[in-house]
Amino acid sequence: MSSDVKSRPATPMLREILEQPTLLGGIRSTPLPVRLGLAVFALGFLVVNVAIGVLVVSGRLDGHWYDFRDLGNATAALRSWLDDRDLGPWLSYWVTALIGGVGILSFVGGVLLIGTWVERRLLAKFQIRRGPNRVGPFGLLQPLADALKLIQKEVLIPIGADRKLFFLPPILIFIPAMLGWGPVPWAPNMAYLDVNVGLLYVVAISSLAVLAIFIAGWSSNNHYALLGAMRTVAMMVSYEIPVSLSLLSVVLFTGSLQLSEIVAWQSTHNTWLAMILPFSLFTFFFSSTAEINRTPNDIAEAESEIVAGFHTEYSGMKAGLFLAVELGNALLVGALVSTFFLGGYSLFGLEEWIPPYLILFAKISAVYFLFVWLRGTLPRFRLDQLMGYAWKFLIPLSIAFVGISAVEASIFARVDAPGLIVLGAIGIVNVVLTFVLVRAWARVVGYEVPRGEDTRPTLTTAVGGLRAAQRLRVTP
Amino acid sequence: MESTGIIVAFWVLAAVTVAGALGVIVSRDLLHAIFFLILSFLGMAGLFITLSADFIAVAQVLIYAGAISVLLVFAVMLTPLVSRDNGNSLYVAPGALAGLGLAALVVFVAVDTEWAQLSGDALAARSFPDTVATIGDLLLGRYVLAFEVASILLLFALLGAIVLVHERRADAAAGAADTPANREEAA
Amino acid sequence: MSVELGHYMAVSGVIFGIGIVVALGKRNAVAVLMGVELMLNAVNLLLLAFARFGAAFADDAAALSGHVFVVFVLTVAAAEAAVVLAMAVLVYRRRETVELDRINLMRW
Amino acid sequence: MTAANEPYILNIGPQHPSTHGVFRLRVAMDGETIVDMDMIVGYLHRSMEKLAEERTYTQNIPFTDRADYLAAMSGNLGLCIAAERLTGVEVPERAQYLRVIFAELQRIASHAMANGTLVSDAGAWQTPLLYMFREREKILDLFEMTCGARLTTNYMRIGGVAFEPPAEFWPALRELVDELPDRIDEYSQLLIDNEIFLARTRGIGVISAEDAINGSLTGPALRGSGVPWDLRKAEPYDVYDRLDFEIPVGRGGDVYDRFMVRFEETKQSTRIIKQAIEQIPDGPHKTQIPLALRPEPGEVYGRIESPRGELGFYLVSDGSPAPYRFHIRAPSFINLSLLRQLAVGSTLPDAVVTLGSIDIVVGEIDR
Amino acid sequence: MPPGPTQLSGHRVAERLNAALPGVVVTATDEWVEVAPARLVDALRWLHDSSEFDAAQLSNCCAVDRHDRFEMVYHLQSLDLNHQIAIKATIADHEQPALPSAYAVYKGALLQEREVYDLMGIVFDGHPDLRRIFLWEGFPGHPLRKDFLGLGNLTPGLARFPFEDRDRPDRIMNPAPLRHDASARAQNEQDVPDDWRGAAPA
Repeated sequence: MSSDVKSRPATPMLREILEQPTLLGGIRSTPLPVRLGLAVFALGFLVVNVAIGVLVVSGRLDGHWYDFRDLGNATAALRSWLDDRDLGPWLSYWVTALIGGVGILSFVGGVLLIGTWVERRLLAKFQIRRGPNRVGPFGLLQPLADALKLIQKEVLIPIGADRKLFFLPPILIFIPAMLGWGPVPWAPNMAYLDVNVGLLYVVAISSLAVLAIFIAGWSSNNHYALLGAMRTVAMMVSYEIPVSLSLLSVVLFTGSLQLSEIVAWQSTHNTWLAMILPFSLFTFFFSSTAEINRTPNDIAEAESEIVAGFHTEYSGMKAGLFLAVELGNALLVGALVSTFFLGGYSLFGLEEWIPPYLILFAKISAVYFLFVWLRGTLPRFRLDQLMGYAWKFLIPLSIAFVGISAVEASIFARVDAPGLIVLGAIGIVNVVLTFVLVRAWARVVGYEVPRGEDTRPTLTTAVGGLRAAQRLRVTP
Repeated sequence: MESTGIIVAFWVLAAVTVAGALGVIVSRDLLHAIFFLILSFLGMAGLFITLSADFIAVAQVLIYAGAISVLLVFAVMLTPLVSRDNGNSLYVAPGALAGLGLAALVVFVAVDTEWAQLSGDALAARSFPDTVATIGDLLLGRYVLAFEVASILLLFALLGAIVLVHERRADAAAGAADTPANREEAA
Repeated sequence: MSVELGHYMAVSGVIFGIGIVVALGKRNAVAVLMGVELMLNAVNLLLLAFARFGAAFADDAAALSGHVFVVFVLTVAAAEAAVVLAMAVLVYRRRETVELDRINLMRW
Repeated sequence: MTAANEPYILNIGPQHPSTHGVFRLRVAMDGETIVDMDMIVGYLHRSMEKLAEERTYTQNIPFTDRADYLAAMSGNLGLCIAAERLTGVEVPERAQYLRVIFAELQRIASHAMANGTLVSDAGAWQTPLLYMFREREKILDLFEMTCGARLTTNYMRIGGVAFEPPAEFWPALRELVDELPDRIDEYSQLLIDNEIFLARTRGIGVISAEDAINGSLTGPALRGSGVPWDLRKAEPYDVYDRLDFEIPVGRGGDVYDRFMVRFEETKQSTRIIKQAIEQIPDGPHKTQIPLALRPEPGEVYGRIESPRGELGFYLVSDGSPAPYRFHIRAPSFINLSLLRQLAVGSTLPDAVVTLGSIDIVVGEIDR
Repeated sequence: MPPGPTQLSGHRVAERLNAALPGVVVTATDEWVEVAPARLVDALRWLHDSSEFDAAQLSNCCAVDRHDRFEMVYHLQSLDLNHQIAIKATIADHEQPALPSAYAVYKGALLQEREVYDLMGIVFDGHPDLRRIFLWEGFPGHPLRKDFLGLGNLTPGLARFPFEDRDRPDRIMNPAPLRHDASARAQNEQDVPDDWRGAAPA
């Protein structure tokens, strides 16, 4: 309170950031024994990692079942071992299917728990609050406590609800959210469901969530829920088109619908499709926020308008499942954005050294952070604005970019120059084209960016009524 | 098609498909009927997968379960509550007769005929390498004319749907049908 | 025991029959459309089954022609659904009903 | 989404995130469009005007805290101004400055709350609201320092204020006033030029100047429509005539203009507080008045510019220690006069934002 | 009693009003003008339209129960000219009070008149939506009336502040006798239950 105002940084936010406790300050304030213990731990951590690094560099791991960089190897080894035992082909199928399924479920479940905590903590940081910090260390057990509370709650069924259908949606909505993880490749051999129509599969699976949402809204016998459901259905149906169109450009370049192929293409060409197809990335990301009800497109559960949208009437663990799926979908979109546009598990050769699934996880986390950031910052669109944006803006431009990338892909396939140069040129052209086309189309549609000066209020010292108002309007 | 897995899968999926289709007949509420129909579609997609038609199966899910069912739901929601029953018309008896007769006929013929078909190891060996690429080649090669006609058909369907439900501003008193819904129709 | 072409044909036939019952026996225009969709699905199943089990096909292109047909059927089904549902909405708006028994505009 | 002949009734409230209290809107909808609207209030009705008839003028001051519970200081001030006019009690100069300081602090706090909730209604997930809460929190700390209460302050008295602020109040106030303009600029970066926010608020809920005047709108709702009307200038009470400040006036009368008027007013309030800190003289903070005020029989209509508009107190005295008639002209109640006209024909999200921009406080509506 | 700083003298308003609409003014004091209730809307419309008074806004309107009659008080204000006018209308019928609605001139009367109807029971003819607003339909009586709850002679009001001491004039602001029924009041002064009795009808 008594500190000197003049000597501090200009904006209050900067001031607050600078006044945060730093790591160095934290170390200084810890007692010496603890500090020594931490140092020993850090040293040990370093030594172990160097040892692992040496192991990896020497190539002793390559291809063995204990190659921790690709858990797919281990499963393959298990399968061949089972096949050798001649127990019938179905056994190895079932065992690997179970391993994969359990792996995905446990991963998603664990990440959901952590993700809730991360989202709440991050939002709290954005909002100068503390966030959950009571249950467990740093409040880490808060999601578990929440889940326990939700499970204990009474099962409420609203009067007049369609009882048979009312129980279905929380389960139905969970299925696509889990199935969507199937084709995501975590490492070269580590994809549970590496079908050759993976991209189409993802789009198809995500379109199934509409029905669960609609059933939820319709069976609740609640007007808010029905309104939310209709909003969701309208949005999802319109935003599926830009999603498909933006992914079409990806397919045109990579020449495959298989997700592992798409990642492999990016890896072999040492590029990210995000650099080549910036508009497709934006379209996919934005449309995905609309499809999974994240800010700024969370109109389906706009709490200030329709309370909680389609899951207004759900309570207890059923509501918990809806919330979990909402979060899980954000993570899934993160995985898909990383796979399609950010090079998936590859990171310019680094995936040889670091386990690729960690790279993918880092990318998912980055996209997820972006989601949380948006949620902490932006207001919400209106339904008609969003629909108009999809139909008047995203779809025509996406079609234009599909054409553009078709031309570019065929040029890329025919030109006999180093791939990186051609792709770089294409990337530059596309960035420029994105800017130009977006501007031009905005002008065609008739959208003008509001200028700040027109929006400021006039300042006056004279009071008056209607006549003064007219005077002010004439000479602002 | 002799492994246990595929046999189980076939019978389960066939049961789901037929049960869904029967549900369409018996359910009282039109929306329940639509949900049964979706179940049937999904079972059908599963049957497609057992036939190694991965692309078609995914397209089935995308188009039928994802798009057409949503259209149906929209159409039902745009009409009022009173017309949401799934009642039978006068033609139900002749319809049932014709349907059952045809089904019985087809089942009888299908089971009783000796088809010139692959089976056993020959069938297992005869797998499609890359359905997507081949279908793409065929669509833009051998069947390009049909492809173009289909796209024109889609375009006209789009335009037709828009023209049909388009309201002139004067008619649209108090926004009798709001624009997003109309757009859905067009989609 | 194995699954053969006949099994798929039988399923297809049953679904087709149910589709006929729905299409003929339902009052609501939307329900009738659902019956038609069921019949189209049955046909798709048949086409794919023949594509899979057909012994006479020499090459992939010939075998996958069945798949291409299904693609066309899907296209037509989608177009049909869009137009028919638009018509249903329009008819409702004009005549306050979607029950086909009561829509007798073209009786004679 | 249903047919036009089927009314789709939506009950917004009494418990709803965007009604800011127990306030209920019964809305008939067609798809997303509102075709009819009915406002149902009274869940918080405590019949203050009746209760006040059995209490002395000073005893009635706590009621004004509980009427507009987001601007308790302004409520206190309004009643004191009216009662002083009725009884002819003089207010010491220092007390007048203190009143101005506290009323303006309350204005900042109230506007911060109003704008924060408005942006929340527009869909920002509470971030702006919590940022605004930070400023409000500091102001409430100042209140607590001075009178021990944060929300229902009961601070002003007929003939002055209840307590002299403590010594640590002044440096804290100075720091707050120094920092506030910076903070307001920072929020403006986040909100004012945010394209989504502009798209959600520009051209929405437009009130023309004619309608605003005829519909008895006052405060930011009136000024947002372009009418430069502020009782602090028009009918200066306390020491407002000695302070230099400006009235922000909106351009189009839409939600955004009301939002911006409030934003600008917080800046002007810091200006006023700065001047008041400079000018405040020493002296008593209160005139000693007897326990029982027996005003001459008569009536008075005293009014001030509260954060929500013209807060008037119509007092009728029959010579007894209690008012014969005690009427509160509640601005947020009367500002709702045009709500139906604004909401019908707009979409649900627009109506929610419009309601938020009118800035209701249910305690004041229901009294 | 000093009128508000910007309040116009009632006499001046009454003079002009009477010149334009003869017979509309009943009485006028320095503070207010009382108009004939039947012609209230005419008077308000004239004030609203006249360029001299330009009463563009209905700032406040409320009713006062005077035991045997109701007084309706309208505070009009001109924003351009920055002045205030107080208009009153007396409703003689205490059982079935009715008054023409000001909504035709001022839209701002919509909710205020509903409030008066709810709490005072005055029916406004021509009001578009006259329903109770704070209390539910069917609530017995109108609580702001002085005879609400029907306690006979007992009416609300605070005749004497409990700590008030007649012997110590410094604790009383204004020891002057009350306007209403001073003799009756003086008798009851020391009687504790009657402390809470309000003013009797004049």
